[in-house]
Amino acid sequence: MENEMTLSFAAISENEALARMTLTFFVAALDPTLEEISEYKTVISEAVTNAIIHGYDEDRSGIVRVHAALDGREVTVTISDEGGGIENVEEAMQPMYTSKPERERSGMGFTIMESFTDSLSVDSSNGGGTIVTFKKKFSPVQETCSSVG
Amino acid sequence: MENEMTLSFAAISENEALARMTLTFFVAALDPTLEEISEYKTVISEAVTNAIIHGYDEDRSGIVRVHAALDGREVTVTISDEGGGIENVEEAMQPMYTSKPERERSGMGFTIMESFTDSLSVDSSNGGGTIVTFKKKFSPVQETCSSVG
Amino acid sequence: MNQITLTSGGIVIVRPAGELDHHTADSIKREVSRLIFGGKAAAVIWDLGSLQFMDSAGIGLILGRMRDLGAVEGGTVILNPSPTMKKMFELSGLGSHLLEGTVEDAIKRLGGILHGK
Amino acid sequence: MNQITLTSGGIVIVRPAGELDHHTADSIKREVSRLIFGGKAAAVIWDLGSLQFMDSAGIGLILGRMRDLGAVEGGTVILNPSPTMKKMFELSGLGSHLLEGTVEDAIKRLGGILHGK
Ligand SMILES: Nc1ncnc2c1ncn2[C@@H]1O[C@H](COP(=O)(O)OP(=O)(O)O)[C@@H](O)[C@H]1O
Ligand SMILES: Nc1ncnc2c1ncn2[C@@H]1O[C@H](COP(=O)(O)OP(=O)(O)O)[C@@H](O)[C@H]1O
Repeated sequence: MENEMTLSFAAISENEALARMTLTFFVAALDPTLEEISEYKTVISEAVTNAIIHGYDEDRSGIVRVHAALDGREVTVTISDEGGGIENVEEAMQPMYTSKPERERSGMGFTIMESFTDSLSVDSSNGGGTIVTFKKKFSPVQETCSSVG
Repeated sequence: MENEMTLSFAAISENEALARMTLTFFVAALDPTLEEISEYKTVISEAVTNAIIHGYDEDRSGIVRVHAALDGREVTVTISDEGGGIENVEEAMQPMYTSKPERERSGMGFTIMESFTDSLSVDSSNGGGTIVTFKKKFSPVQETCSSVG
Repeated sequence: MNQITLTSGGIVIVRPAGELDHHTADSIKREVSRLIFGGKAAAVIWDLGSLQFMDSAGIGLILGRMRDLGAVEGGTVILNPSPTMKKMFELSGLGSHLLEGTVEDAIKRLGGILHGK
Repeated sequence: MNQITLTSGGIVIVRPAGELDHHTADSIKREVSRLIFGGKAAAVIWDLGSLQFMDSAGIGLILGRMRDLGAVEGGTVILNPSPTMKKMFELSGLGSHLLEGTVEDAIKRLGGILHGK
């Protein structure tokens, strides 16, 4: 199966659910397991939320862009913003590191994203926006009516 | 309420449902009536299907783009493609006119779109792609617990 | 899932489910046409009561099967469409085929037509 | 809808519903913090059995309330998270607060902790 889509939207927190739902529907034809889909959804949510609150400081004129491409049972997703960017990507990716503890961010976003994807890359520079790309492969569909002994 | 989004996707018929669902979710916060939402969904479906089958002749390398903007309780939606375009827009908009009777098209798409929107405009030229823009205003939310008597 | 059944009286009852669009209309078309051209069916009841969404692909589908039925004028009943679908059928000149009621009501109406010819 | 109740024993039981993200965490935060700072609550049970989705905003929410509880070490139980949520809690060092069981089981566990202090 091959397919491709892009969703872009204003940087407001209401749109986090829009992004999760659209990107989930996009892979639904692959019939992923419940756990695969919920991990995938979580990764989208983390990256989109980061773009909104860290990238744009919730300035609603900012635009978040999510691109997804299906190739067989693998999806490649890119979440990008043209916001403030990250000065030190290595530090930002440490578990528990957050620049917004006052907003009750846990600093676990990147750690969770890494754990729920097959690969993750972060491209960012101070003032130059941020591009997060991940790949996730969904397991082959199980036969539901296989004849048993 | 102000919000804005764009969805673009490969011109394959599987994505008709993706477009309907995403654009429906986008206006859900306005709490439209069942009938308003189903009319709105129908218009999106007509325009997106036209872009896929008439604009691109189902060539999956074509990209369909849907932009939506909310202003108060009015949504403005633009569906565009860079496909073959329409030679005679006036003729195309006649009820029952279709250039693909062999695909069981009824020729009722534009008539339905006009009937279900507050305004509709079609901008197209032979070979230059097609842009359909419509506006739809959702009625004010009804009080559900108004005291009677 | 879509349900398509053929009564002993030669009536196809189609109960589409979910969303009926250009993408999903094709499989229904194939099945119903097969029954009509196999000489088994002289009328179609479209029971839309559990259909969640339909666009003009549904109109094309029904008009196409009316053409397949050919001579049998009136051999089509459209049962329990939503208000939005109803508007679309009326715009398309199919208002006289609409019926609110049960499948039995629809069969009764068709009975008159089929036997009267 | 989210349900937040306070038992006579000073335990807040939070049953978030739907999707818990950065957008929806705030109202739960305000309500639970109010109960803790009002001196009414010494422990929180997060009953996640009917939560459909949670991202790291849920981790931040729970860690924040653990800070609010302050001295009361251990006054937090996370009940019946989905497998995906469980992985997230374990990554975040909250594994020892997880419990599969009923609200009564959670109250029993907290009873030992609250009375033992
Ligand atoms: N899109 C982004 N734009 C700017 N900074 C970001 C972005 N994404 C992440 N960051 C930075 O990386 C840090 C760590 O991110 P993350 O691990 O998701 O934790 P959290 O979001 O809880 O702070 C953030 O606190 C922020 O400083
Ligand atoms: N996006 C488009 N690109 C090219 N041609 C189009 C497009 N949309 C509509 N048309 C033309 O207008 C005609 C009428 O459209 P419509 O009323 O929706 O009916 P139908 O889709 O059933 O043919 C189509 O048959 C086609 O020739």
